[in-house]
Amino acid sequence: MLYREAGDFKTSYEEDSQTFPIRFDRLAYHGALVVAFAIVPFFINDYWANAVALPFLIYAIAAIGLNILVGFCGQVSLGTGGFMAVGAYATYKLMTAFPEVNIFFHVLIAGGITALVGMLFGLPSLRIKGFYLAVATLAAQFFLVWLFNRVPWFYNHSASGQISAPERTVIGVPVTGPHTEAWATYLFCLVFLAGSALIARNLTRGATGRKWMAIRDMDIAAEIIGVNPLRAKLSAFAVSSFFIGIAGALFFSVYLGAVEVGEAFGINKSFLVLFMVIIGGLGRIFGSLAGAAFLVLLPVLLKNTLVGTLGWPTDLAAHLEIMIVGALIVIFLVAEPHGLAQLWRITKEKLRLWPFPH
Amino acid sequence: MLDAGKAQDNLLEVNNIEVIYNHVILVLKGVSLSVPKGGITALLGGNGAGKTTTLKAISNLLHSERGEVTKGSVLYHGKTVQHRDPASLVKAGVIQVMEGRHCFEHLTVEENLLTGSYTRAASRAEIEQDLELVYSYFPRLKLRRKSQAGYTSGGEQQMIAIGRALMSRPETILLDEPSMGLAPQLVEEIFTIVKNLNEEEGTTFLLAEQNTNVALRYAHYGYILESGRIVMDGPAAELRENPDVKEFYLGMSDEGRKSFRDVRSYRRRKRWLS
Amino acid sequence: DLVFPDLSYRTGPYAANGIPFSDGYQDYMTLLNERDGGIGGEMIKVIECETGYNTEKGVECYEATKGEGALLYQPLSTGITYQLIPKATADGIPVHSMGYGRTSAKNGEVFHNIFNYPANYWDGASHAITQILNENEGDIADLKIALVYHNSAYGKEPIRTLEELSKKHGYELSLLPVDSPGQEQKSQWLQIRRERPDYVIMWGWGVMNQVAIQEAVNIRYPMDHFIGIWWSGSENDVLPAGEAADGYKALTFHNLGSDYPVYDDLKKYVVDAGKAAGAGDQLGTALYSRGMYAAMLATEAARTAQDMFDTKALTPAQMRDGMENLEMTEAKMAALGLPNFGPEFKVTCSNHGGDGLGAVAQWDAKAREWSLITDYFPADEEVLNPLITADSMAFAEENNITPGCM
Amino acid sequence: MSLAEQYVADDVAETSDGYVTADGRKIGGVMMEMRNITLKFGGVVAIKDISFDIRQGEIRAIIGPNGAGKSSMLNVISGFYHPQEGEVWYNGARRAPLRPYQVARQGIARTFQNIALFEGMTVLDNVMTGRLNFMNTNLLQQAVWRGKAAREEVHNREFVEKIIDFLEIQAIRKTPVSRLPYGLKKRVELARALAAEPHLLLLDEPMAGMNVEEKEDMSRFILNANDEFGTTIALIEHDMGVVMDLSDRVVVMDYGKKIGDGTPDEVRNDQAVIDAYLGVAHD
Amino acid sequence: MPDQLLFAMEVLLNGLMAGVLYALVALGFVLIYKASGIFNYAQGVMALFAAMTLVGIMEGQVPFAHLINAAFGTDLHVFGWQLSGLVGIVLTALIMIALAWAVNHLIFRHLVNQEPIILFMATIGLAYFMEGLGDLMWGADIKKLDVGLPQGINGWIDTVTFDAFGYGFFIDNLDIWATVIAAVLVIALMIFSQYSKQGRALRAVADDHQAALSVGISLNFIWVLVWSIAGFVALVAGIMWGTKSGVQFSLSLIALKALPVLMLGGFTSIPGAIVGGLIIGVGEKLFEFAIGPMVGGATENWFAYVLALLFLVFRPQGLFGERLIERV
Ligand SMILES: Nc1ncnc2c1ncn2[C@@H]1O[C@H](COP(=O)(O)OP(=O)(O)OP(=O)(O)O)[C@@H](O)[C@H]1O
Ligand SMILES: Nc1ncnc2c1ncn2[C@@H]1O[C@H](COP(=O)(O)OP(=O)(O)OP(=O)(O)O)[C@@H](O)[C@H]1O
Ligand SMILES: [Mg+2]
Ligand SMILES: [Mg+2]
Repeated sequence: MLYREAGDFKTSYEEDSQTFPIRFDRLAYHGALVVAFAIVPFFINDYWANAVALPFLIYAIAAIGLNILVGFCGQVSLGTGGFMAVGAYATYKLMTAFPEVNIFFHVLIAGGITALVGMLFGLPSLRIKGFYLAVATLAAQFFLVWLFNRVPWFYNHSASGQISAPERTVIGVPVTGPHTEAWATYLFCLVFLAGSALIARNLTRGATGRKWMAIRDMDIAAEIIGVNPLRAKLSAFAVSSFFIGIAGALFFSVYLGAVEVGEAFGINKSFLVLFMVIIGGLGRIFGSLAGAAFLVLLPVLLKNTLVGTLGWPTDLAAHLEIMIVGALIVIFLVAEPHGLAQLWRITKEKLRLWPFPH
Repeated sequence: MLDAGKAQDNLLEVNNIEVIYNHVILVLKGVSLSVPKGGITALLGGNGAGKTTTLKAISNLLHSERGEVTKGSVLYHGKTVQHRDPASLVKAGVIQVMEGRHCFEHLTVEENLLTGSYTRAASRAEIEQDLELVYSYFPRLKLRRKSQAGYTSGGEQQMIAIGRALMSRPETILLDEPSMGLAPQLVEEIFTIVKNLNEEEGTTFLLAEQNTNVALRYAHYGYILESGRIVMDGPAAELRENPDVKEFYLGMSDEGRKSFRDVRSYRRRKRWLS
Repeated sequence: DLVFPDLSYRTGPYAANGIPFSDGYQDYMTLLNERDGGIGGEMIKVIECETGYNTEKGVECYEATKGEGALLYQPLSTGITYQLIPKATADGIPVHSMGYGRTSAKNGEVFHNIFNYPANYWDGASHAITQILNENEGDIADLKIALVYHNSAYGKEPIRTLEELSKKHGYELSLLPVDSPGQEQKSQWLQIRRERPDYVIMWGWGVMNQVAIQEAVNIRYPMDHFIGIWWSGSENDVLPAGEAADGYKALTFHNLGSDYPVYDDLKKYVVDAGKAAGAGDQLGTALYSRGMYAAMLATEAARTAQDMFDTKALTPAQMRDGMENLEMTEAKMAALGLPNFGPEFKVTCSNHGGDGLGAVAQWDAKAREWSLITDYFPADEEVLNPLITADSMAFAEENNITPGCM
Repeated sequence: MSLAEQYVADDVAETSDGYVTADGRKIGGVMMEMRNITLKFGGVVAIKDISFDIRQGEIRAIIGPNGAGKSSMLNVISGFYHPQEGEVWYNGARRAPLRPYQVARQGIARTFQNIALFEGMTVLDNVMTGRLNFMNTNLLQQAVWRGKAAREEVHNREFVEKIIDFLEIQAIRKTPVSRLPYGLKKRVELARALAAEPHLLLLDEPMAGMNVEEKEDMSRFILNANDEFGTTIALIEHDMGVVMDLSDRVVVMDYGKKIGDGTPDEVRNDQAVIDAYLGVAHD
Repeated sequence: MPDQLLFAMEVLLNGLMAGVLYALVALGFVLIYKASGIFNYAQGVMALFAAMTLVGIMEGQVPFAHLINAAFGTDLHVFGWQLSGLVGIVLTALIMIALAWAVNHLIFRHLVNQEPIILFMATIGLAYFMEGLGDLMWGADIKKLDVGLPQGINGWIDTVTFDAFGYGFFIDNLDIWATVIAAVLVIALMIFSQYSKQGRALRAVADDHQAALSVGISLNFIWVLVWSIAGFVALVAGIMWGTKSGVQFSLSLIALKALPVLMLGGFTSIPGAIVGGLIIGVGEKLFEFAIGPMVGGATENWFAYVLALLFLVFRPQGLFGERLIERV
């Protein structure tokens, strides 16, 4: 028995509904937290921070957000890029308008603003369902991008329409702008990820989460047993957009430092985050992390192997890379349609039975 | 367990199969049964005993539920069928009526019935004729023939599912809970249809049924399944007389039928195996 | 080794443009290695990194290569350039955004590490107007000029300049944005057909160029009144329209064609030796030449730095100084096998953008080649300089930079 | 005051008239009354001018052949269908056309003919959804979790555990419902409905697909719910044994029309009912 | 102003033609959705792949030349033949059928009965794969596609309208051809899906994979069939768009143009694709013509979506789509 669950008995309901009911998991989780917060910052360098860690952390936040909408509430959205843009432009405006306020709050407020915009675009979800809704959210995507590109107020009338993040500090340490240290940006994003994951987990294990899931699984039945579909769907849009807005804010201010809306928050971003959510596992917070890790790490890994180790021409490698990513997506889905998180779960179930089959 | 003497005219044979869902959930733990040609065989058992799973294992619909037959074999006409896809099995004459209705929601009632004749190379007139036959069994369907199946009542959908299977003129029908949700007189009618088809056209039936009472009245032979194992089998008439069957499946005690109001005392049920 | 990363894109929507540029860039460096044994005896190492024109991959490439001792970045993408401006500045590595990127980076007092010589977008806009002025004996007050542009930061660059110039010269400017990628331009071209502007200027990239030229042909717009920026002036853009594209004009800041001694060497030492970066079929195309020119400027800057510091191996800081003190003369270029290839210019601390000289090339569809129809002429500095100062100072203020030479 | 308590208070006033059943239970006044309901779908008339009432504390059965309009009637009661004509009276007041979730908040819970469980959730979560109307911490409190939200969760969980014990589904608490066999799903659905502490419980063929023993279990649960929680129950069922044994009064529908209404004994001997539905007289 | 009116009419006509081109792409989506409930994200990439293959075959390019040369140090490029458009189209169609077969056997056969979003995801994986494959096979450069379709202003219409109104309308010959071809395709497909027994089977499969299997409909057969047809439709779309703008990566993005069309017409309706296409084409062109200048132009990308969105609010299943069945 590698993996023990037997012998873990709960004596209270509180204990029973905790996030990691199994002791082994709980230890692993705490271990991961310690490593992430207390060990990684000492070893992280620019390359790991900018090429891997930051994109992973930020995409994970966005994926958690989208997962709430798609995975928990069943409303497929392709407007993620647009909502991230809202977060980015909101922080930009806030950063330049209120330079004295701590960037931490700017990011949070940007999330709040995105939540409002998200709710607005969530209104049609009351009538429109399934893929129709997915395509309809593209309207948000294209419209928002167009808007930020078109209205000079959003980019403070700069000549090219790009926005770039000025330097801001948190307790004296710069987290945006050119003079940041890898560990500082990493920790800043990590805090947001940890917070997002915790909030998402809390929301989804309680009444709100059940409302969302009820709507997802069968919206009519949910309404008949007493779920107000309007409120449930809009709250999902709001919470989801809140996280996505935060991700957009960090993406712009901490990670890239300068963005052009069409390029950074285009439709590809919407798809990318959706892939993360599905590959990771719909309706699993852990899945969002796994999905983000998978889609951020895999290309880097492939590139480094194909070009760095095997010395292939970069274009061949790039073509192969995208083929391999595509093929892996398919292979994973065929192996386990419910994503990496489910794959992990089944592995655990098997481990639990090990060495006896069944 | 099996009556060896009958083995040669068995149309369908299930040998000691084991079924696992999702690679981890073991549901059937070695089920064997045989269905003689031209017979009506009943598969009985409580909720979750594995009746549906057994039928799906035979018709190869398990794949689409991420289930797998890991052991044993299923023979139809003496040939294994595990590697054939469900469609080719239908062509070979085995059709399953799925539990829980499964109509094509967006198709009209009539279109639903017509899909049943998909595999047949029959003429238009023949199909027309069969359609009329089904309508004569279920006049209710004729009334609703142009409405979308998704909007018909539960019982109507059940009729559609059965009618659809009849439209393919199969050699063997696997019926999963045909009586579910049907009005009492219709239940009798359905079983009468089963009996007629069996007697007049020689259609073979394997039916999973909760309504043990009716099932045992019409079936020739019965198997009782519990927790993924066959716990008892025998000619239907014998099963009907078995005291355990009587008590647990027919709801009869020595004093005759009990009232549902009288069973309120808590009582642990005896199981053959658990 | 002297390390020159090449952030190329051979995949994605702009691959067709990225491939020849990167080939030219790398082949020239290979040539120096093969023929001369590097620069001043120090071998060149090119690290190619695929960005797919994607900013995030650009960042990844930057981070992956900067540790290898990268001396200079040439990202060939305005988006990635914007990304790298603060990062590279902080890391002290120079960026050369040749004919693209942030125009006001010309002000080296604010953008210490960014160079955009020999010409920038605003120069280009001014060149186009000057060309039109020249074609109309200096009077364009009654003309209608339309700008068809890629609806992105890149495409919007010339607008302010063109507006300023319209105030000065009195022409009427109409703006026709085309959304990325630019496959559908019916509306824009129907409008052009209706309003018959006297000139159309184009600021496109990728598929947009081909479609625009095709649509111009379709509505029978006079091709010699259609002027593209240098990024809209490659063979890729005109070839699909065939014969009918004849007469299309594009700006350029270097000469075109393969009629230079250096091409013989490239053939001999690189392509025929099987050392070409690509398939070796791009020699002499406009973008290949531009890539090669970029490599030439980079290596000459490195040479300048070697001379300045009297060392063979260079640090990024030394490279930066080399860039800032680069002087291109005709003699130098002739010696490199590129006589008459580019304008003469000199970089200074306060001017990272060269002299902003440009020329106009015209497409000859029969001969399938570009040829310069003008000499190099300057941009309207009178109009541009205030704009550049304003934009760079705004940046300086936002980022707490005190302008000045290092 | 919880919703349930509120409604109990309202109801008490109504129990002026009523009757006493054969086994001595006291049935109260009219709780729900359908007056001249007509429901059409395009050309199909699913319900034609039907009136009947349901009294406080009784078990009221609705029977009829397939497609008679029984489920549609339940849908009208739970606000999912809105009849073209007729009125619904509840607790002595005429009910305006409400959205289904508003109806649910008035204390009406139900199960469905084609099981409508939330397949992606565990049994426990499914049953907990029944308690949603008792959980009213806001989003922020839930995001923080510690404190009010956690207390509320535990509090409701205790109630749900009682229901789980009551229906004997402890063993499958953490199983995703998609893995359950048909019969157990029906039981979970009942648990979900009971968790809402309804006043009026609507059951649409709760015993379809069960064998006799399971039907006995189910009967026991229904009777106990009626007894212990005082829940009024409207029940659709095709098993005449069950209907006759459990119900206090029976409405019979055929082709959308009401063809009979009365005690089980009256109904089973009614020739119209025998012709339309029962086929043969049931003992 | 009669001038404005004339312009508006010209814009309208061109909008109609553009709409037909969108509809061509949308048609491929509809077919696959109709037959399996799969929202095929790869449709755009399929068009690109088909067009690339067509050019490659016509010009006699060696597939995977770059890879082979890199691996073995060879210098292969072309076989040295030039094929006519027709032969090329036939060969490419065969390749698309092979692709359909592979897609079914390697992917969708294993995903029967899964939720739509998972199937959708699989098509995204497929899109990635094919994008890489196409580039690897034929190279990422821009290719000129010429199967002999005429292009450019239609002189006849120009003269006729000029004589009538004093203003010659611009109609592109290529668009006229596209319209004719699209009309033929749509009629053929409508007949196929409405009047053949396969048509009914398609819809059955989309409703319930398992039940379809249980009545003996072979999902393999149906899916290979529709993916083949969708592949062919993609080829047609690829030819049209490729002729217009050269065959290159951006061709795969035309899928985005088709989505609002799909929404408006309904995911399951073949005539819907055409009608939706026309409405979107006309709508976005007229909007750009009338309102665009006031808001700064480039509205086409979002306008189509917003139009479709507003429309859906009133009719959630699109114009001709199948109604969502809402029952308990
Ligand atoms: N798709 C599935 N995934 C996992 N487990 C399943 C799946 N389908 C069925 N099972 C399990 O298999 C067992 C047998 O189920 P099955 O549906 O065959 O029972 P049954 O005898 O038909 O019951 P019922 O009379 O309720 O229909 C059950 O315990 C069920 O939990
Ligand atoms: N939403 C709807 N649209 C169209 N017709 C409907 C709709 N709902 C129900 N019907 C029709 O109304 C009639 C009554 O349906 P209902 O579901 O109420 O029957 P039922 O009495 O519950 O039958 P069963 O015992 O078979 O479940 C049926 O003929 C059905 O087809
Ligand atoms: Mg079953
Ligand atoms: Mg019903």
